[in-house]
Amino acid sequence: MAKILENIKVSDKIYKLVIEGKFHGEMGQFFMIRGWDDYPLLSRPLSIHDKNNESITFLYRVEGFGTNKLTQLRKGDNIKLEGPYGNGYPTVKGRIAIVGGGIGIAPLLYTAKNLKNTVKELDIYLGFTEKEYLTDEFGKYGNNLYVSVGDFITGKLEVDKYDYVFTCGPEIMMRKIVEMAKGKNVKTYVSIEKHMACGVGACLVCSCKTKNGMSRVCKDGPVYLGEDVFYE
Amino acid sequence: MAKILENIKVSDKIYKLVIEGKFHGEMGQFFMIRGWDDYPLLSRPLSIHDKNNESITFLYRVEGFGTNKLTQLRKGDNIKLEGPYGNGYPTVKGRIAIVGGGIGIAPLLYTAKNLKNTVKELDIYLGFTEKEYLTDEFGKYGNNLYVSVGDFITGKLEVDKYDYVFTCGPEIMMRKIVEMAKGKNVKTYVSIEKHMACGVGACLVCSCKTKNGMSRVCKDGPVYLGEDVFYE
Amino acid sequence: MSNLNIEFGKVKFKNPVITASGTFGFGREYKEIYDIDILGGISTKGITKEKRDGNTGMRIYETSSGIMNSVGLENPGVEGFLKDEIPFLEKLNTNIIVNIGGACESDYLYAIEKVSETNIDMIELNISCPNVKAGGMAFGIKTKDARQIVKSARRVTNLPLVVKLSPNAEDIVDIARACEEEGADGLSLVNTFKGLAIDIEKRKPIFENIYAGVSGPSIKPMALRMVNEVYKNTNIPIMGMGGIMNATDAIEFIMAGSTCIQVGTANFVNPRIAIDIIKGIDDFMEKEGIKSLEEIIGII
Amino acid sequence: MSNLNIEFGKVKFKNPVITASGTFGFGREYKEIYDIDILGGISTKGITKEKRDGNTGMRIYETSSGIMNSVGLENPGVEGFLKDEIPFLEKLNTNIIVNIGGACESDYLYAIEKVSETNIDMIELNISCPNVKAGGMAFGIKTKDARQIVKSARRVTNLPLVVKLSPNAEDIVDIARACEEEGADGLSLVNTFKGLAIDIEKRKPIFENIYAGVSGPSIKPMALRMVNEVYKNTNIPIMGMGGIMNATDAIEFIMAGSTCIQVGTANFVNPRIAIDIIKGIDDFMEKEGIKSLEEIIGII
Ligand SMILES: Cc1cc2nc3c(=O)[nH]c(=O)nc-3n(C[C@H](O)[C@H](O)[C@H](O)COP(=O)(O)OP(=O)(O)OC[C@H]3O[C@@H](n4cnc5c(N)ncnc54)[C@H](O)[C@@H]3O)c2cc1C
Ligand SMILES: Cc1cc2nc3c(=O)[nH]c(=O)nc-3n(C[C@H](O)[C@H](O)[C@H](O)COP(=O)(O)OP(=O)(O)OC[C@H]3O[C@@H](n4cnc5c(N)ncnc54)[C@H](O)[C@@H]3O)c2cc1C
Ligand SMILES: Cc1cc2nc3c(=O)[nH]c(=O)nc-3n(C[C@H](O)[C@H](O)[C@H](O)COP(=O)(O)O)c2cc1C
Ligand SMILES: Cc1cc2nc3c(=O)[nH]c(=O)nc-3n(C[C@H](O)[C@H](O)[C@H](O)COP(=O)(O)O)c2cc1C
Ligand code: FES
Ligand code: FES
Repeated sequence: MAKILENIKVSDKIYKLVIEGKFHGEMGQFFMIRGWDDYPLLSRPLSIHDKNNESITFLYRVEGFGTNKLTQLRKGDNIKLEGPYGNGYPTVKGRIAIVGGGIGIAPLLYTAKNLKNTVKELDIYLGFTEKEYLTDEFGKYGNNLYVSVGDFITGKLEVDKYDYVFTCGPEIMMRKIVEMAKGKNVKTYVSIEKHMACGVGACLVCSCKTKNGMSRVCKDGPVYLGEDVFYE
Repeated sequence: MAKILENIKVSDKIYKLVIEGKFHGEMGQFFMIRGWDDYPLLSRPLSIHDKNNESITFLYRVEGFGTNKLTQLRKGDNIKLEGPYGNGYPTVKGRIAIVGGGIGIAPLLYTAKNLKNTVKELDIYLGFTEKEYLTDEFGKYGNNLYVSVGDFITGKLEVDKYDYVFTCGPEIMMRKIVEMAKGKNVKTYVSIEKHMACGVGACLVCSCKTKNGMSRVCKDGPVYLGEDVFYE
Repeated sequence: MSNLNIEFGKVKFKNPVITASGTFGFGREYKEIYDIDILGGISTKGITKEKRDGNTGMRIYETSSGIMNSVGLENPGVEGFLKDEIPFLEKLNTNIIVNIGGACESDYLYAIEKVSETNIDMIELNISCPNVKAGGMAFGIKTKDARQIVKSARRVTNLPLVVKLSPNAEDIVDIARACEEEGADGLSLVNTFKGLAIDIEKRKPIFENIYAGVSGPSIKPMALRMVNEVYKNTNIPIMGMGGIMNATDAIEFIMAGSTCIQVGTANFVNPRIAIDIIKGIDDFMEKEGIKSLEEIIGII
Repeated sequence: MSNLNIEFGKVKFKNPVITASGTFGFGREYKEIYDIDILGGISTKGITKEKRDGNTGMRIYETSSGIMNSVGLENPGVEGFLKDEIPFLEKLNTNIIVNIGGACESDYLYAIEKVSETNIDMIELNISCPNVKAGGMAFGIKTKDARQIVKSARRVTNLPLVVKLSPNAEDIVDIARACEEEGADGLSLVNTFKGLAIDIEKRKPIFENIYAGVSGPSIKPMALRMVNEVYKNTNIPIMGMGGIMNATDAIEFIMAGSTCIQVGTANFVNPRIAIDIIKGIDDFMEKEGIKSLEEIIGII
């Protein structure tokens, strides 16, 4: 049980939830969040958006029952969270592009913040369908920031300029990037979304077919080498 | 859907809930109250405690899941209520005693208020197990007010002094009064508590055996002639 | 306003929404709350040959997302029903379905014959009430028992005959087929699931009858599955029910194979729920360009 | 601290709380979260002869107060299990129950024989998985099929054998009796209920497999009833389950006739729920002056 410090709307249907406490967690990892007692039965996976010694921040988009319930929480309310779960993005060196689409930008802020000091070059690409948000925040960490609203952010991306592309967003966008990188000397890391129950790797409801067999997105992912998951 | 004007604690586990709006309803009738969306599935019956042109008031004791949920409601929150349901106490003349035990006093305030002007004499008896509450309110309407805390209020009651006794409270107390009145020229009216589902008389889960056959407490009651229900 | 008319066999319904037996009395009480003539139909409280007082002890209990009831067919008996309720029901402008229960075959037949002399639209043969030792569920468990009672019932009435199946049946598809073979005009499913609740302080069941009937949202996934299985294996129309709380649920039941749907427990949550459901189905048809419900019955 | 020890047939459990098959993997993941040696036992994910990838499409869906799953026995196969999981499991200080599924009798027997060479405490024969065409539920519907597989299984293992029953069985009491007659040492029930959910916009079932298994609070009243019916009609111990979310639920199952109880879906709601349930049972025994659980098993 933890206390909510802030739960504010940052754009249409997009909220920022700040929870008090010092939490562990690496870039790309997630927590199972529960802002209610009984129902919905299952907790909801949300990625670490930001984090410091006093608090952890999540960025969420209102989708259905659970995220709607989250919006009703106020400062001082209690919330349950379990984690951090999952593998997260690897710590790498070299030139790196971070590409986020829509709410897929959620895990990428903390990722950018972390990579900023270890990599040689860090470019950030953010794509939105209707309205941009939090681009200033991202601006702080990238050497270059590219934003597109309404058209494909992949249009701005030249994958060959990078050693790594870390991406999170709609599957169609991530697939495109993996395809663009095919045969080139670029490693892509994607974050896979699957409905989850346990979140810890025990129930197999989030299993995903990979080149190396079935894999539990919550435990062995959510971050995968692009070529391992989008190989068909 | 109506708005809550006030939801305050008046004693241990006892709350007063004031809802905005002009509602119909007679003394002893009740509403099916719903201060939540989905669960609990069933609404909860609460008697009219007081009422005027601007609002209606309920008095409730925290028992379980539903009444606990009610305590969480704040001024301005929405609440659903259906009613008034049930028959209520009859309008009578003559000398009358009103006898309430514990939360059974809830319907009796509005009852006293209504009878005050029609009856010749109105005495009020209130029994509490641990601590008295709202006795001042009742004081306004009775010729005499008797209160007991910890022992049986029926000890103070001389039924022969009255033409009618209206009572609501623990079954054991109501049975005692009906017994005391037996063979005397006193009519007792009791308010029966049964778990309810529809509240309107359609589902028969609240059926109660009476001298005249099965009776739906929500529709044909909750107020009965004492001798009709406690006859065995 | 889409066209919500639907034919259930030879019976025309102005819309597919029917209030379920035992949750709507004989309509009187809800008529005080809204204009119940807007309903597709009403299924009455189960009627038996003789007047019954129903079960003693607790009759209602709440579960996680459902209720358990142990009413046990309290009803005025068929004579009382004909005298006191039929005149009221015949004046309504909605289809009247009389639900009939019984302890033995002759009781059923007696009530069916009596009711067949009236102007009601349909009989719903309740072989699935779990709440009385001889309340009919006995007939709804094994195919041969169901077959027997349906065969006999078919002989004594010309009214459209719908058989109400129990989710506690050994093989609900098999029973459904037997009902079809014996001449049932339709099927309604499901009745309540047999359940148990315990008061751990008292170390006793909540209900005197020990087991009671579960209804409401918690039974929906199973009820929907049963409707779909029966739909795939029979050729007579189905009235689906079990936890329908809103238009989305109703449409799921239609897509699983129901021609009409029944709304039970939801009436307790909101007495005007049937209005919302009719409107919600209408809105969905409009939005999706569905001209007739027939387009989506059993479409999955 | 009350005495929570309990004997399930000849097998001693330090307490009656077991984590249910398919919801706890092989224990590894939860061991990272708490000391799982406090558990009475662990029932493993269902193991089949061959490695399986499980079902495609959506595998989880939420209902009113339950979940539906369509995992479909994804597992490493018995060889993989023996190699990769048994060494870990054998080091745990809690009872290990290996859950075994299969497509046909010979597959079952193969896996049972292999597993019988290890030091595990018990086999749970899963004849009730609704999620794979040949996942075993076929064996759990009709008594004669169940009888056959139990008879054969009994021949090939000396390990304590518990048969896991399906709530979708035609006659669960009859199947339970047959298992007893064929030498089962105990019964566990229930597995998930077969259910359906529909996406009305897509006009398609949510699950590729169409039907999926319902678990969680919504099945509790039915599961509890089945445990009680089986308890009254058999003489071998029962592991009860189905929607147990807290100690009160667990005690209800014990009072209905369970010697041990299993906790499934609740692990997803709170990964440390088993600790709370063990403690809650302990508190209840203390408060009520219960010296041994045997005093209240089946007491209602
Ligand atoms: C590892 C991981 C990290 C995530 N991080 C974020 C994040 O930082 N911010 C954010 O806004 N969203 C994130 N998501 C998606 C988020 O979990 C879903 O949007 C959310 O669960 C929807 O819940 P709901 O009750 O509002 O929607 P409903 O549609 O009512 O949910 C019904 C069920 O579907 C599941 N579900 C629905 N949509 C998704 C989805 N896209 N992914 C997974 N499960 C889903 C729910 O968990 C629930 O079990 C993440 C998902 C995963 C797997
Ligand atoms: C006609 C009538 C008028 C009432 N008026 C008042 C009132 O003015 N103030 C007040 O405090 N209480 C009143 N009650 C009792 C009140 O309805 C219950 O205390 C309340 O429903 C308990 O709900 P819960 O969810 O807190 O308790 P839980 O025990 O969690 O409820 C579980 C179920 O039991 C039912 N239930 C529990 N206790 C009772 C009870 N004593 N009577 C009827 N149903 C019960 C609930 O409605 C619910 O269905 C009245 C009851 C009736 C029948
Ligand atoms: C209080 C109550 C009484 C019922 N009485 C009857 C009855 O007399 N005859 C009958 O066929 N079904 C009866 N039912 C079953 C309902 O008609 C319906 O089949 C069941 O409740 C499932 O639908 P639901 O989940 O929408 O309530 C009753 C249900 C309830 C809750
Ligand atoms: C995701 C999931 C996977 C399951 N896998 C298995 C399995 O492999 N073998 C089995 O016998 N039961 C399996 N079950 C059924 C559970 O062990 C248990 O019988 C059922 O969920 C009811 O208990 P509950 O309501 O506490 O979850 C599974 C259940 C779930 C939710
Ligand atoms: S959510 Fe349970 S294994 Fe991933
Ligand atoms: S609560 Fe339905 S008849 Fe009284």
